[in-house]
Amino acid sequence: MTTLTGISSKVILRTSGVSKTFGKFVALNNISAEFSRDAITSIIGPNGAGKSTYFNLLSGAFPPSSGKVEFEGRDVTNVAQHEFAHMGIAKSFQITNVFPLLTTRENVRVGLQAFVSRYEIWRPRAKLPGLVDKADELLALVGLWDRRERLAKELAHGEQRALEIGMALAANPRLLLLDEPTAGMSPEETRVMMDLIVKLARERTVILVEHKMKLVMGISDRVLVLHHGELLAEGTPTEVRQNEQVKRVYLGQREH
Amino acid sequence: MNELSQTLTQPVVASAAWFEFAKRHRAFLASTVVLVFPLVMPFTALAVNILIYGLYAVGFNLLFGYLGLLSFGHAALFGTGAYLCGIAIVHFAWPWYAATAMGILGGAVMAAGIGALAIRTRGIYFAMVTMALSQCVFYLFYQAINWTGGENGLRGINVRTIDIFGLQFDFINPLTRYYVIAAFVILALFALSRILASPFGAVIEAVRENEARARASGYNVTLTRLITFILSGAFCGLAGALMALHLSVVPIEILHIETSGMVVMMSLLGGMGTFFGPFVGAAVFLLLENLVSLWTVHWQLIVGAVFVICVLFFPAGIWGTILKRINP
Amino acid sequence: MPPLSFDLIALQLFTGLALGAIYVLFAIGLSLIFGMLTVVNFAHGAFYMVGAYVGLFLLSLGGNFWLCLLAVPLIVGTCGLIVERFLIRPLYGRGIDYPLLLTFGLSYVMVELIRIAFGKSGYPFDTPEILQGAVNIGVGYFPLYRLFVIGIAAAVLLGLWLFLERTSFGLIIRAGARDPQIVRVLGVNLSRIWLFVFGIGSGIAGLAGLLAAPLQGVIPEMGATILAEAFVVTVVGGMGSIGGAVIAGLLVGVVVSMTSLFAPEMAKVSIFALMAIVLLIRPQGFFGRAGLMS
Amino acid sequence: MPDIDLHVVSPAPDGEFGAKGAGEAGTAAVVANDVTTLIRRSMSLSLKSLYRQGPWSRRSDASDRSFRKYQHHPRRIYMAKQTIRSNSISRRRLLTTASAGVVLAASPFRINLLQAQEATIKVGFPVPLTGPYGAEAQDQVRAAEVAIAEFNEGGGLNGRKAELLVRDDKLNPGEAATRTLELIEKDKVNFIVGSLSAAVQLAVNNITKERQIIFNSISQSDIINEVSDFSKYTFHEALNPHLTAGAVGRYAFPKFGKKVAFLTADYAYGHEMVRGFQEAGKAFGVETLVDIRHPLGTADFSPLLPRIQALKPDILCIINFGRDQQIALKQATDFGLKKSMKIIAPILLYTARVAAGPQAFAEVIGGTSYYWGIEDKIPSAKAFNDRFRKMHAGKVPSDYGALGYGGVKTLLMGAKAAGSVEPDKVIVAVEALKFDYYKGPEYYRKCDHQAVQSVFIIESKATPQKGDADLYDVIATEEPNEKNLRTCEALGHKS
Repeated sequence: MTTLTGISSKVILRTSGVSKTFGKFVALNNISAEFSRDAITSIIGPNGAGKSTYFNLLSGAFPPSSGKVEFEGRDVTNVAQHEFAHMGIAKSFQITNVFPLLTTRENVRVGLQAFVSRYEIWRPRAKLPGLVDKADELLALVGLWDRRERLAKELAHGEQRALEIGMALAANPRLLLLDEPTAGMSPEETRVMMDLIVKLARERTVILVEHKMKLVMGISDRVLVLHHGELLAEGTPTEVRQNEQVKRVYLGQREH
Repeated sequence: MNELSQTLTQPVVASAAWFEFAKRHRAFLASTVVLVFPLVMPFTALAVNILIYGLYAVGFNLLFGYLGLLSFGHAALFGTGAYLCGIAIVHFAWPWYAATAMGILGGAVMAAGIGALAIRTRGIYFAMVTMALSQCVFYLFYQAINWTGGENGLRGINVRTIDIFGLQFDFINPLTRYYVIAAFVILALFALSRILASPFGAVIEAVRENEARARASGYNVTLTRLITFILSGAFCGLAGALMALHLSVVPIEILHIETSGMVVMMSLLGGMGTFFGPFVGAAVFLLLENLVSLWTVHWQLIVGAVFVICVLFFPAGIWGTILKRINP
Repeated sequence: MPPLSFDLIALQLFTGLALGAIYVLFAIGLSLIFGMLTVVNFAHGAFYMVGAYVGLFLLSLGGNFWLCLLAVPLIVGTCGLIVERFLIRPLYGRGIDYPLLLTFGLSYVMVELIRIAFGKSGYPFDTPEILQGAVNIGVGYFPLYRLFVIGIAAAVLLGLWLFLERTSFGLIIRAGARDPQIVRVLGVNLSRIWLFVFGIGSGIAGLAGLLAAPLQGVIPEMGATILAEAFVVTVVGGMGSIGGAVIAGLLVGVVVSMTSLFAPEMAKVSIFALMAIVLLIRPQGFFGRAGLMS
Repeated sequence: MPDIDLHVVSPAPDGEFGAKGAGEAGTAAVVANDVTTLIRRSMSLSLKSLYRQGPWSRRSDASDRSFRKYQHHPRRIYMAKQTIRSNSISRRRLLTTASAGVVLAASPFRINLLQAQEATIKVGFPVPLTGPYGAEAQDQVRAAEVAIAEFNEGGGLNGRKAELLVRDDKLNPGEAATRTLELIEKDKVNFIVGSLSAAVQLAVNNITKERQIIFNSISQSDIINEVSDFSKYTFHEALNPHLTAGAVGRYAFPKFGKKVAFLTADYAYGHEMVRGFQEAGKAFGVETLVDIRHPLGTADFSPLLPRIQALKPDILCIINFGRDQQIALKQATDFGLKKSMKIIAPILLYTARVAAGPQAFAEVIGGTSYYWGIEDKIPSAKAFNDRFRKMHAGKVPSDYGALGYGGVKTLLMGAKAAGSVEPDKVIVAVEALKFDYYKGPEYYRKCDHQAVQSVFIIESKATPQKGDADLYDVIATEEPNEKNLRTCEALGHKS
């Protein structure tokens, strides 16, 4: 249960000593971190740093090998993935993940429906009140309203990423987890996406995994740097930028 | 230019409108087809078989076509429905309607059992596990000779007359038998139509389309699969019960692996994931088998070849291909 | 119950191994094809049956059994090549269900073609003269031919192992089974490898059919039973794992044999019960990779 | 349409439309049924013409003596056309019925009219043409054709000829049930003869007894005699397991020893056979060492054989059928079991022995209902064999084939004796028959309609001398005797 102290607490998400191993390979080693409410926190690091593994632990795709994940004071370490949406955590995937053969609107509508009706088999879904309107509202927010009748697979790449965020928003989440939301986007698309993320962060907490460091420095409140499965540095963008270790392993590498 | 494009699009629009109309009233159209169907079939018992196997394939299609899970053990659900209906009549002298309900329940419960064990596995493994479990079910019923008649099959499911709201129908009369069974099939189709249009129907689609996304959206994928499997079991159970009433016997072959394979063939032949595809598939399969077997004992060659051609060139199935033509 | 002596159980164990040897030969092709092509080959039983009939045909032409041991795998393997090239290849990339369904239909066609060519009822298949009779293996008398089957299976396995371990072609196959993408990235022409693997798999199935023929006679339906059982073997061993197929094949043989001793009427269901249990405890089988099918 | 009480209409065995119950109350219903039939006919004519008694329907007229011609393709098509033409009669009749439907339906004249047009006596013949017993089934068809031809040459039933409608039951009771429904509901057959498995015959029987059509089963089962499945419309021309196993046991136990091991297929047929052996064995003090039950369709018996070897029985009784039997005998031979014990089987099949070769079957003793070699001693068998050879290119009939002859022959002769195809009359006539058509004297016991007949004990030859068909030696004959059957009381009949 979410406790009152949990909700009012400044920390929305906390990992305590989480590790993840795949066979003999240690993907993440003993990471403890706290994420503040109503802020944008970015997790960065070079390829193979363990960003995606960490993201998957945060979003409940799989449990850690050891350690604990807490959301609003509640231990969510072993909570099933589908419960996350109902707790108020939504995510977008690194690789585009939509329902390809459904219309754009239906994609979002299905996302909304999860909080209204999941197992009713008799009532026509068209009679669920307000879902279509709400879906259109969200589509307008992410800039896809005029594409609402299209099949999701027909959308451009950037549009699909936007649709994914729209679907994540359908959960009306207090915490939004985004895994490389601008991967594969053109500079123009990237800019639009970044504006959207900033807009969304006004009303909720956003945790962002990003490969391109420059991109997030401007918008993030805090930055976590991972390297070889370890937490290398943590702090405000300025602090991180000045961190010697970060410069060496991350920025140095990028300048290759 | 404008005119040209208009004349070009006109028929498409028209057929699309017709298609929309047909889609909206598919339950009604289906009923009409079902009504005249026995009149164009070579013999009524075959028409009844097509209806029943069609319903069986519809149940299977709910899982395979709509949810995307390939089961090779659906005979267990079909057979359980048939046996429980038969046992209720033969050993407990239940009225036919109660026995039919028992068949539906039996199919659903068996699906819950098999599903609870198999649903954790995926893809090919799911096909294999369902096959293995249905083999276990086969031996279970095979060994329970006192209840099922074992190898000899269950006999004596003799329903002479059927009472519906005070009206008496002679169930021995082939046409009456057809229409009574058709009524059940139509009801089942209506129910399926409702399920597909329901919120849960949307969840089924979502899970088929993208499991990970559905999970992230807050849907319990495992539970969705299990419920769909149970619903599929209920449809197959009804089909089984109707088969028991129709033939008045339940042969052990109903639980055989071939009965599982047959429904896969029917669904694919007709078009998986389409509403009427399974019926088209069942009709084509059984008609082909019956027609060809009148002329040659090597009917399996023809049926197998048609199936191979279908897989190679018409993966959408007969009905699926027709739908694509009408509504590209 | 009969008196349970050590000898009886030992003999039973040996019988199980001989039974398992056929399973192993059959399942190894199935597993190879699945691991490499992700094709669940429902026509594998048909290739097995064709192997027996080709042997029968060659014998009727005046060939001898030893010649058949060489010729049958080659002929059946060639059939396999043709099937892969013209029927299965168009289906790659269409999802795992389609090759499965195609081979399912194909098995109908192959069985029926054999029925047309050779008739519906079966034929006897005599054990080669010098392999007839039984020998004392210390715990009792055991048919010589069954020992021979165990020997051939071991030889085939050894040959296959050497091929996979010691040749560059084998290396590619092993790598491909582990991760097709890497092999493709390395610029290897995978479609040729796939063709070849399918040929090898079907060839070994044909050999298994030939070896089974003197044990069981030859009928068109002979592939259907073993197919279902071999699926159990591959699933228990882990789809795509060759070592798994070997161990699971022998295990299934022994389980059937032992069930036959204590509760013969349960012999068939024991196979499927074994599979259900293994999968519930370890869904990927003994040596399967977890999440292979995800 | 109000007040159409459909349940009045039930297909009567005679004539196309329900003569039964077509009284005043049922008139409207009868008309409705006629009209529906008319619509059906006109709409499905093209499909039906394909179906209409395809090549499997073989009418055996005296004028059509060369039966082999039917197997040629052009001939088949010709046959189909011919039958369609004969159906145009019924189409014309339908038009008449439609135009004057009400008048006709209301008058008793209608029934007479229909009866006057009665065509042939139709015998439905569902047998498993496809599947593992296709060879036996085809032989059954050949033998049945002999019976039909003889009947037609003998003038039929007051000039009414018989015809055989063969259907493939695929050895599947469900398919058999469907085909039986087709034969009854569409083809309006008068009798049904057939089946080649216990399960199939029980399924067919369940349908025929509901619809009061006479069914003569030509494959083995004990259950069909029992009161639960039996009805007066049920006849059983084949032997039953109790009788067969008993006869073999009575021959073998005194000769080879009292310690018996059974290797049995685990289904009703197997269990019934074991029971038959054990009942017969009581008189000889036979001891059952073990009864090993193997699943049906076992491909490898080797796991079972060491155990049997260890028990050292005098007799190993292998009770299974078809391919199971072939493999079991083959593997028992390979394991050297024949050296230390005598192998017996309740039934040795002609076709199975042909398929398995002489080696596996060598010196095995078993029973049979018919073996062509009895023609040396039994004149009726000689006559039947000769006729069969003449019609089928010198082939000899197999055991199950001969049953096809017997099954059809008895019903047709019963109809002839009754002077009618009316089921109740035919039943009485067949019950009264004492006949010797092909294997010596026979009759049907009244209480369960089981054919009381002789059982031949045969031994498989290690090396055939007189050609391909020379498979067995007939070493004993158990004469027909009701005492060898289970009593009527034991079967649940009231005496």
